[in-house]
Amino acid sequence: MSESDTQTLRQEVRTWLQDNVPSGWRDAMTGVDQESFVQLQREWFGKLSKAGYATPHWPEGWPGGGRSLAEQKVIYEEVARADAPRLIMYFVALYHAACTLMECGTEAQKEKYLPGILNGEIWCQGFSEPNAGSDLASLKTRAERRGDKYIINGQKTWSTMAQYADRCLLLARTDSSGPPQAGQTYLLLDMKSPGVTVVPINQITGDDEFAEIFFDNVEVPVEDLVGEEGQGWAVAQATLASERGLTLVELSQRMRYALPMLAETLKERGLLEDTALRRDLGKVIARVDACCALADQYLLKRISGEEKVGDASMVKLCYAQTLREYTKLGRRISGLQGQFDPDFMRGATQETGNWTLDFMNSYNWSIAGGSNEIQRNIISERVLGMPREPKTWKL
Amino acid sequence: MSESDTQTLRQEVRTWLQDNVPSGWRDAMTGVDQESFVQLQREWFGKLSKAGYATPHWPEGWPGGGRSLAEQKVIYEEVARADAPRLIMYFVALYHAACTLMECGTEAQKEKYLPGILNGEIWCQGFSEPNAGSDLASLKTRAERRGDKYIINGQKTWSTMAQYADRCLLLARTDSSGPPQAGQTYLLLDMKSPGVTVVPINQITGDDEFAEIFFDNVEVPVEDLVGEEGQGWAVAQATLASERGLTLVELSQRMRYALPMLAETLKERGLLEDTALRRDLGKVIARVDACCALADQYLLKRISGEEKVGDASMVKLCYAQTLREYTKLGRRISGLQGQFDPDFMRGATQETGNWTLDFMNSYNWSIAGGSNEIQRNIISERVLGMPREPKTWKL
Amino acid sequence: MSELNEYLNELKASARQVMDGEGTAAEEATLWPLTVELGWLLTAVPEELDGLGLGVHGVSMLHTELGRGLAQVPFLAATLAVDALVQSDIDTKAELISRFTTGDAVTAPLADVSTVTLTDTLNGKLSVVPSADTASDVLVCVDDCVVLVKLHQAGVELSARGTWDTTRRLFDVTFSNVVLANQVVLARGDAAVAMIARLQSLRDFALAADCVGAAAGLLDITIEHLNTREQFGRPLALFQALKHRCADMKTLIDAAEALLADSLSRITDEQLAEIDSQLLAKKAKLVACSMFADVSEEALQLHGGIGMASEHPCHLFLKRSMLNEHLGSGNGNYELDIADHFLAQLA
Amino acid sequence: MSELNEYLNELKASARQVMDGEGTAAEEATLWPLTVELGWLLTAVPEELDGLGLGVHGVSMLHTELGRGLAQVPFLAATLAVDALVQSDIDTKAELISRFTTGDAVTAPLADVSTVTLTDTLNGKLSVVPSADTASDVLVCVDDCVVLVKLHQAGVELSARGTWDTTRRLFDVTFSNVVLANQVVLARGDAAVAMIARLQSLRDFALAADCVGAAAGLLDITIEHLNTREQFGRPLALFQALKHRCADMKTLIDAAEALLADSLSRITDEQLAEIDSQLLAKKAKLVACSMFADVSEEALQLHGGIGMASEHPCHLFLKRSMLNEHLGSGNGNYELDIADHFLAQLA
Repeated sequence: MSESDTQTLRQEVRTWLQDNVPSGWRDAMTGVDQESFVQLQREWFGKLSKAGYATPHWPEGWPGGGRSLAEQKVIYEEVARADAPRLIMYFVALYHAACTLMECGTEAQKEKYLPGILNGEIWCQGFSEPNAGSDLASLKTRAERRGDKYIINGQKTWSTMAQYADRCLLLARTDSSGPPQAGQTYLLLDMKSPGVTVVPINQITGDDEFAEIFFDNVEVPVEDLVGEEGQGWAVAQATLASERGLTLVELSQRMRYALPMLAETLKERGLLEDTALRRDLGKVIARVDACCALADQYLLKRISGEEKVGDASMVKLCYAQTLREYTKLGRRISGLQGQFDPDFMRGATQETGNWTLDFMNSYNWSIAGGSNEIQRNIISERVLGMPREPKTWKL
Repeated sequence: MSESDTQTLRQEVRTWLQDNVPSGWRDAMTGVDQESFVQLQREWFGKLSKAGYATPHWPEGWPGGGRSLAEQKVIYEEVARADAPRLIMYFVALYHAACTLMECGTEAQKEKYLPGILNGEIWCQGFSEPNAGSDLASLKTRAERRGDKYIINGQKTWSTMAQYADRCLLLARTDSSGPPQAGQTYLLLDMKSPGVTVVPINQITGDDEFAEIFFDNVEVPVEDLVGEEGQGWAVAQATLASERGLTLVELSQRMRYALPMLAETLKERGLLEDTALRRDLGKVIARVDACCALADQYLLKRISGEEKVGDASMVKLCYAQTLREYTKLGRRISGLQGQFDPDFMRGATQETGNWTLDFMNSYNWSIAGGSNEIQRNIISERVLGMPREPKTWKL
Repeated sequence: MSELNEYLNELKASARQVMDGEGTAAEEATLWPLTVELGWLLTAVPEELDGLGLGVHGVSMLHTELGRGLAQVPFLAATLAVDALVQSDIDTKAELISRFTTGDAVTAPLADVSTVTLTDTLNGKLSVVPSADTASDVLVCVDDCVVLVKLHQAGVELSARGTWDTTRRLFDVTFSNVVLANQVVLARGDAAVAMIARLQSLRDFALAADCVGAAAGLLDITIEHLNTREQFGRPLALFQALKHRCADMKTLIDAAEALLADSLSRITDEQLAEIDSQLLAKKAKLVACSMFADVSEEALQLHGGIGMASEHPCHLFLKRSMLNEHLGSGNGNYELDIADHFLAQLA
Repeated sequence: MSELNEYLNELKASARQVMDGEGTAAEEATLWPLTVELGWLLTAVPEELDGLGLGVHGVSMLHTELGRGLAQVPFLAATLAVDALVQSDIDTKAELISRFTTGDAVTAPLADVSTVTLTDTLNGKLSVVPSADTASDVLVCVDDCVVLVKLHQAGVELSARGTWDTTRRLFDVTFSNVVLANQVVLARGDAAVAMIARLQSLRDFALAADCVGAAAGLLDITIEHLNTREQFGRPLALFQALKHRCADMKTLIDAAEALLADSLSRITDEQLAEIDSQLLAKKAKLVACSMFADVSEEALQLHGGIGMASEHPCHLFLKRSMLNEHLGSGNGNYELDIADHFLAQLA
């Protein structure tokens, strides 16, 4: 795509966002219950979807689809710039579910599920388990084949908005005899099936954006198997790769566009003359720019096919560390005042201006989706070529 | 010892130091050669020794000896307070050699060597080896018994002032068949023996306080064996424990007494109004106090027999980290100016006011004598009871 | 001295036993009556006033143990108010001390952010006052006057302030023309200035102790988690990168603890109002607060996902560490105070 | 654009080959003639002036590779002076550019600490001038005037300044009544102000590149050391605590490198004097300098004892990182500039 095409798209998206981002949504989402938040998500999805900006990554032929990665990047950047709400509730459906289906689903599955996603069906991800953490290979939820059905038993956790989900991307074990990554099977599960129980996780911020899902003899028809039985691990990699890079580009940009909030907090607290805090602000501004540059560069490498193993890990680690520092500075500037008002704002990503909240939310990025520690393992082993962790050992 | 006895001793030592510390020794030791430094060390040892303050840890009956650990602490504190030169060149003789002999030596060995130490004989330590680092158990220098002699071949490194040493505390391997700690033997070696070559190590600061020692068929008579053959590891532990705590009390105190130098640098650079640097100064002052408190507490535990495994590691790690932060602040305050004048001051411990030099010297404490990493292993395993590093493993 | 030490160790042991029995973040409704019943409020009260006479050392032990368990009790506020009574010269002193150590609760603000002004009447706002709704009186310090003010009287209004740290219940107390003559004035002039300085030292030492105890408790929980939880077929505690971070945490905690103990050993109770004592208290609080913040930030990361769930106590420590930093006054102010005092002494 | 990129990559590859051939910290006497011979000084000179026309991108590649090898050549100072000539309108421009890119050496100060004043004569001290003893001329910027001054003339005195960073040889140049009319004035007034701003941007980008290259080179050496060296019967590289620290170093380096590349991609050579470019350059330098300092501090620790011996190049990186931080101006000043510019834009 030429420079001028990008500029045209950018201008078009920018104008649309100016006219359509719900005004005052931040205030409206502070201290409200989950239902109001869900309402906002539905409305915002409807608008974005109708405009074609919810599905730029879908193939040509689908509404809004056929956009290049470079164009998708433009849309993400503009969404961040316009401070639009994040589509938290639809993200799994639009990216993880859709891309998995496009890449690994049968024609029948695509026909059955993709239109529903366009119409606002909500999907959740059933990968993480209570004792697996970043060690996805060790998962224990079982799927037992009985005739033309799989019977699911087990538990998933940290599933985003699972309490509102219609369907679930489920990774379950059909075979325990081989190495841990083998024997996993990828299924599409109807959340309304008997035997599914969802329990929201009360988070330390007061939010309950995540949930646990319990499966008690839940039936999944074999036609909802994605890929081959026992090949679920490979399918899950496709799921996880579906938005790789785009999210971090968006989040890094949001961090940059929220920098004025830090300045606002400095001003409110009458600390604009504090040399030390101003220097810290300067440091954070430069760090945020570096993080944005790294995320951009990563996406450009993806676009040009030059991505290497471990590149994504560096972007994620850099973002998690920068966000920590950034929100911590906000917290420091807020002083005692920042320790009051535990009201939280829903769906505002990491920068709400309630810096204590934002600081705590920054752990979502250093822990989930492969903790900083896991990223450091990957970087040291795959990028720097240092030896892997021993497979077996004796104390 | 009662509070008032301590006070009396403290006053006595303080007065003596006021009268005897060579005035202007810091300036005199800047940019000079090693010989001038050796001269100062000799003179200062002579004075201290005559006054009895060089050997407070020796048993009753020896000149200056018979002091309790509490009294030794007072002497160390006062030496730090008076900013007296450190007895770098005599430290191994007075502590490591003397205490090893007192604890593990034969009567004949004590008679042969202790008077020499009192008269200013210089000893060095031959423990570290080029490829052993903090892994003392893996050392390779060999001692082969032939008749009434041991024949030494191999190499030692990072031996303090070995180029001036009369004798060496040598740890060498007499047996390679068992586990690495077994088969080590502790010998007293005459540095004038044929086959000994000393090569000073040119350090990154320009100093050459350390040296490598090469042994080429050097003979050591069997009467200079300390302890049993093959039991050298245990004897070495006694050597290393001889000054444990006292050095860190002294060094922490020296850090505290040198704090005015940081203020001086701030003033010289016209930065007294810089809020950020003043805050950093406040932080460092408090950190230094905490480090002193931890070192003091450790020595008190030793005195009362409550020392636990790993306590010393925490003191060393805390000191190394605090010293790094401290000298780094000095370096930051010094600005561009601190990057000029690579002249170094000899024997002034870590605080010379040339903060770039001091910063680099701070690595002596985070690397030598068990690196920070080794201390963290010890603390996590021995203090916190976390599992040890695996003994064997498979990639 | 060694008798006192033994006594202090007994106190510490019994406090730890109580806190262990009640569990982390035991609720105020359970723990406060127990605190009163066990006579902990009498710890620093001199023996001639029917207290234990264990001074700041004794109270510090208790603060450490209460911190370790994240006790939800306004113990610090009450001890400050009781100490002010002990230092005062008023006639009703014995009676009031008895009342506030065995029955009614008294409270006091924990941060230097009051906007209260005093003429013949009190006006303005006192912030960061713990458990004001269950207390009968509050201690108010204004410039050179220290007053005990009834909370249930005309012109006094309470409003609860929501805080992230749910182990404290904080209130704003607003005064509108509260007549001074109807309150109990504990000190005026120089005596009040000294009393306020003393209370600040006590408060800072107490907060330092709270941080030290809490951080030590949190490290225990963290190690326990790492020893138990497995990833990639082995306990997390086997991963050297995590072990090293725990070693750093332990060293930070022990250094802060040593500084607190050392500072307390350098002063007597009578010297608490002196500038040197104030500086020692500020250093102890600064080091302990920075340490507790570092430790609780690391601990949350080391806990992984489970630490992000409110059912796990990990976040309570983090939130307490964040609030502690701003009680008294923030780290930045203390750093400046320490540096400026140091520079002034040199000049 | 892609043709340019290919050209740049070739330049980078050839520079790396040369630097690898010469080895870390290759000496000035060997490397400088080679630098001149290879025409590196012509990299940013426009084609119409017989240069390569590769602009700031091209020079940045070279600075990165020279940094990686800790090259002991005054390349940066010379490129700054040559750039000033390119920007100037003087008659002898082509001749001077040719002279300074193929024969005589020209130098320029690398830090904002000059005390030179200018009336009809030049007076005062120019500090941090690299290799002034082997140069024939030096570039002097004073307020709104940029002058090329001969080093071998009456009233000009050189004095060598010992530095910890032995990969640079720095001098003070003192002027006593050096008559301006006898020097080559390159710009005056607004043109000079713009030229000085441009030179500052160039300098800051170059230093950022130097840091990025050097840190990457140092990390390579460090990984090599960890892979080779054994302790407790296994290579150090197997210890997770060390692996994690290397991963952090790598991430810091790549972020600084990305910021530099991104900043350069946002501006054209013609915009270098603009305030936005200056800010981009300051950010790139600040991030790269902090990164290089962190990386070289960690690297020394990870090298252990051998890193403390001067025969090993580890310390040369540390010393270069310390000096780099103070070239241009120190981190603290850049942090303030960035923040203040940001706050001003909001206001």
